[in-house]
Amino acid sequence: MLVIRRFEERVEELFSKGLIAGTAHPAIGQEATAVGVCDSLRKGDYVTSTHRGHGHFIACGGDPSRIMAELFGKETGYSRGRGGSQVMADFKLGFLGANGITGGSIALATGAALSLKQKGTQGLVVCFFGDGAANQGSFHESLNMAAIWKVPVLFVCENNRYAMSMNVEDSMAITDIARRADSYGIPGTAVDGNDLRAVLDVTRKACRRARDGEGPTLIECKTYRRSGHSRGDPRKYRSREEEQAWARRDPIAALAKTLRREGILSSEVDQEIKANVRRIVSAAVKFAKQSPDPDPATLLDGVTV
Amino acid sequence: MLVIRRFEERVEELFSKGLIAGTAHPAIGQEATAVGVCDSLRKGDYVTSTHRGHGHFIACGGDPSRIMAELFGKETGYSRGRGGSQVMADFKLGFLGANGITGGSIALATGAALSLKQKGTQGLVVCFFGDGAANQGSFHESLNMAAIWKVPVLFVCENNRYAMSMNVEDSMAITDIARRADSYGIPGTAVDGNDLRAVLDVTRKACRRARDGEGPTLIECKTYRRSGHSRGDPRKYRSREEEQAWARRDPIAALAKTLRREGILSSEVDQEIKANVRRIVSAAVKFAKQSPDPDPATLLDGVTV
Amino acid sequence: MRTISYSDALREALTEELRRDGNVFVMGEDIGPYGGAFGVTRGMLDTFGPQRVIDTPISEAGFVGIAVGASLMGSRPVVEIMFMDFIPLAMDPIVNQAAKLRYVYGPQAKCPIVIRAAAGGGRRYGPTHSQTFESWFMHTPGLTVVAPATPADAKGLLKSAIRDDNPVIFIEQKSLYSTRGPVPKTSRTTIPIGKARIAVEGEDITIIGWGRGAIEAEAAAAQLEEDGIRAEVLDLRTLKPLDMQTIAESVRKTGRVIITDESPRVCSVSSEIGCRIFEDVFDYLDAPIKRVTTPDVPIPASPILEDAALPGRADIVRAARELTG
Amino acid sequence: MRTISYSDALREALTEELRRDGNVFVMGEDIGPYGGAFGVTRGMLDTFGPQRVIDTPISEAGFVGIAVGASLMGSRPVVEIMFMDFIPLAMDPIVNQAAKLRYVYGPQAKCPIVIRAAAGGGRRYGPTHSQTFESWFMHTPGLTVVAPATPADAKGLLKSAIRDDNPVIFIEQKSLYSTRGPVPKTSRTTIPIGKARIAVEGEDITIIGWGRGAIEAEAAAAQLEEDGIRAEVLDLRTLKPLDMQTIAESVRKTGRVIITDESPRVCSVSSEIGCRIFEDVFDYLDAPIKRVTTPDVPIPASPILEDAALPGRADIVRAARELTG
Ligand SMILES: Cc1ncc(C[n+]2csc(CCOP(=O)(O)OP(=O)(O)O)c2C)c(N)n1
Ligand SMILES: Cc1ncc(C[n+]2csc(CCOP(=O)(O)OP(=O)(O)O)c2C)c(N)n1
Ligand SMILES: [Mg+2]
Ligand SMILES: [Mg+2]
Repeated sequence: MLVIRRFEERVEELFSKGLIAGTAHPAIGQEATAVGVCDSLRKGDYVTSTHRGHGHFIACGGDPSRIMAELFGKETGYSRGRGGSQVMADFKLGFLGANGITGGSIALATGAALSLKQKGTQGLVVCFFGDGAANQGSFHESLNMAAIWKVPVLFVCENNRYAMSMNVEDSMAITDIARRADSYGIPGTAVDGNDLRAVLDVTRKACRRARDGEGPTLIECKTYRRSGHSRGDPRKYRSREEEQAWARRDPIAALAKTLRREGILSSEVDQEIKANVRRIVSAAVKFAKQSPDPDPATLLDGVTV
Repeated sequence: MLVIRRFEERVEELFSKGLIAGTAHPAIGQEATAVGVCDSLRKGDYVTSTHRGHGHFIACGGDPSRIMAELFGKETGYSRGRGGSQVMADFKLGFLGANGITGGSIALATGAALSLKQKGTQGLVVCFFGDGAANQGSFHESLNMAAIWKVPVLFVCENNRYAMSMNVEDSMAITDIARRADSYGIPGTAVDGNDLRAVLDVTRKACRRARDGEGPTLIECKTYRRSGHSRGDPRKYRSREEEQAWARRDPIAALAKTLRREGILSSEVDQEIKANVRRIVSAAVKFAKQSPDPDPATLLDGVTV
Repeated sequence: MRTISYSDALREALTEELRRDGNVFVMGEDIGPYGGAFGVTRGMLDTFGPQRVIDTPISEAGFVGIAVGASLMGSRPVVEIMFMDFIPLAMDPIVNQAAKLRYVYGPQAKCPIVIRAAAGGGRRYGPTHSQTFESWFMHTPGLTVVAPATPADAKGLLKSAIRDDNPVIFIEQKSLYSTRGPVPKTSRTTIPIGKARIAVEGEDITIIGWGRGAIEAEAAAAQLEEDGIRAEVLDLRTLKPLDMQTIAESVRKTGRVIITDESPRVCSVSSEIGCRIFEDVFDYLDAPIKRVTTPDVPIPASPILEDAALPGRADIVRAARELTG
Repeated sequence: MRTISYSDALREALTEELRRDGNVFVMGEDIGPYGGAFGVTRGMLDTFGPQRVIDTPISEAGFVGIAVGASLMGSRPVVEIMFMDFIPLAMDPIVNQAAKLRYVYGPQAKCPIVIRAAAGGGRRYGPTHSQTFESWFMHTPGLTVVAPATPADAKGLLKSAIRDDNPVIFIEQKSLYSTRGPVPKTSRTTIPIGKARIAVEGEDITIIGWGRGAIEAEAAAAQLEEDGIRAEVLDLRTLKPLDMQTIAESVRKTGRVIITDESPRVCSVSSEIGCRIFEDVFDYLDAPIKRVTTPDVPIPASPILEDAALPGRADIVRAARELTG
């Protein structure tokens, strides 16, 4: 979780310094969802992600250096600089890709899970998407087909209360997105997405269901994106008070507090973790900066048609 | 209702004789829904329809002769032969059009209703669609927006148990489509679509709600398409027994029985109605046959760009 | 050689590929008990079962996206779009997902999906059931576009498309389904993607077509022969990658070109071919090219209007006479 | 005359039309408090309220369809598509509904909807946030396609588009939003749809562009002048209907043509224009045309690769030197 946090903070900083071009969507505040869900995954499982995908990728074992290099548009990036923040993947890690299209991965995840089922594996697919994506047609169509065909997929909606500037209360007339599961005859659960253990818990249940051939589950993780939607977002659509209230429910701080209270996290270990994380993120930035740019002569590499 | 029935029977016959080209989807067995819903409409209300639209059009006051002429591809048809069975409209009657795209009219209806609301009229829009269309993304997106903006629209799902060959039990893991209303925070009601009075009843309630500015309602009319999906459908996907069971629940026969029992329909009046209907349908066929073909030189008429 | 119909040929290709490779499956609306709106998958559910012949709800965007997702995992889905008119619903998974994956993700990603679409007019189905959109897909980097005219090519190209690791848009003109032709019985014959077929050899004029257009062009050539005009007919078979070599060779020989295209003419495939000829073999041209296409108009349902809209052999003959006269 | 930015010009057009006609409303994602991803609608919610500046959920297919439905009732919706890359989600209501209604339903139907789409590359947003699809829409009978290059044209054409009774696809290249230019202050000036603008007069070669392409062409012309090559630059402004008259006149004068197009070249607008020139003014051409376009490849995110992919003034200059050398 801390790697994600520090990585994203670094990304924001690099953008504001003009060292990275294009755009990126930091997942600051939503780390418990990514980590909590991905913790239950095994080899042979897969994950699809969104425009806000760095955290999911890191939680799947993605190499922060290569992710950072992709943001820098470097040859060593996951997509050799061709994809940028919203288009990178590592199939070997089971990470089937971020996605620049809101809701774009929901059908892909369902299809990947269908394939796993056809092949008779024990694998499953986790499909991350946001509250905004839950209003796309592909949400409806995919959940319906996943349900009738009982494919092993976990639909994980990260309800961070906003789709860009749109409050979830203005974008739908219901409070729990989990309730939409009823339309497809599948279970739906809402959970505090900032509580790592709660997320772990519901995910485990849903994974069991999927592996037992009983089909999909819709999990709604209630969370909050603490930073702007993407770089340069002045956040006019919400109040600083609201942000502060959610800051007090920060998932990393909450976890640290619990672990300290339970005596699991000593201040030594805490220091060590932090130092480690600092090293990882600094190394990522260094790697990205020092990596070579792609050769423009390779523009047409991999054009297969 | 009887006009629709006889009209559609005639269409089937004309197709099998090769007198009409293209395709058409008869609404035999579903007449109570079309008529029951449209009965509550006033001037200033609108209706959008589907590929199975002749019944809706006639229930809105569409001229059977011009509908038939359109099926014959004649100049006197509602679309001057350009649209065919699935593309005709009469805006003056409030009939905004059949639709060749399954689910295609759901957003149009929502938009028409939004416009009525913006203009501050008391009008509303009825949006017919099938069980199959309820699995399209546009269903989800449109109902959601209709709900959050509280636009005056009635979403009327004619659940006739099949989308072409697909049984509704195979296309969704729930039994009542009306239940999907919950996903949008709007009321949903399932009703026996073969019972004219029941349909009248729920429609009236939903109309009141819409006119009061409280927004949309989802009405599911359970009915049955007694004939094939379109011409030449051998109906391999269902049993003759099932068809016979539904024949016993025919909406027209049921209504006639009730009206006779209640002493409202004397056998004289019954005869008179039947004779009238026969005349109307024969006149429609005659009109269509005698109408001129479109002049091929007019192909580009109305091309505005 | 035995003679079978275009739909039979497609069914044979599907059946053989489903047998050959357990990763292949077919999905689409009403392809199970109904056998597909045009009967192409008739009987296949009984042979292969519901795991491999999947009837979908009416959710074009969703099931095309699902097929793309499955293809990433090594499955080889063949999706049927009942009418190509419905493909506008599924543009996002095709254009924003399938078409880009291989370029951006590199060798880790394959996307072996085939999208079969029943296209074009001639059946009096009206404006929302008669369209064909090959131009959109050619305009999209990363897609292969195939449009066979004969049963033999339909079978051979469908097999190649299924074995290809790129997303393929496979266009079947509705008016061809019942046409018949010789098709080899063996399951080994495939037709390579990217190679045009010289349907008729000639020296006076080149007529370029695909799908029904190629058939009409052949018929036109036969008529022209009576006038002493020896037309060369190219049946493109594959639209992308476009076989410019075969086209250029023919144009260098004849110096005159007709392109026939059933889609509305603006920004159509015919535009691209015309422009390419212009760019590549300008010096060999003795006259401007002529395009015989549908005008810029929706396809009407009425038989008389539809016939007026769609290009046919008579239009090709007329254009050829003008060009050579 | 005062100088304002392209986005300001668009905002003025919207504001004036909302004031002029109570039937006009704007809708799209994040156009309210956020002011639109590119700031075009900034402040408009405060001025016009949520009934006329409607923030939508992320449901492109749905809200475009809703706009089409509203337009049938006399409303005049202006829809913002945040990135044109998302328009594949909304092809069905555009192509199967909006584009066909007027032709099929006749005079009873009007469909005055404007779809504004932020298009094109140059901002390092990568393959799913840099596309432009004008060719698809030109290929669809019934749609008007507009693509202004300057602030003045952006304002004048948006006003004309809003007053037009046909569905209009209005293409705004992202790289133009911050460019500035003179724009008349009056709310009465409109620019007619369908008329190209001769941006630079010249006799040696015709360079055809639109949107950013026209700007690049102008810059190229300035450079070419130093070599003594007098280029004529046509800024098309409207792509459909295409102003072939202005194009043909210029080509008859110069005999040499370059077309620049930011979309991938196969079946692009440049193909159509090239082919039309070929058909219409063949005899006046002294050389094959040259197309300066993006190659057939997704737009990469990396600045170096994106710059290599997109055509620019240097590419135009090079092509012009080849053609005239
Ligand atoms: C189809 C599509 N529409 C719009 C966008 C622009 N966009 C990018 S992210 C975003 C908000 C997504 O909201 P949500 O799904 O809640 O995810 P979050 O950003 O909150 O993580 C929008 C509108 C897009 N990328 N794709
Ligand atoms: C987008 C789209 N997909 C598929 C079709 C082909 N099609 C026409 S009607 C139909 C079945 C529709 O089922 P339903 O909505 O239940 O209506 P019903 O036919 O039962 O009245 C299908 C699949 C179509 N016209 N449009
Ligand atoms: Mg969100
Ligand atoms: Mg049905």
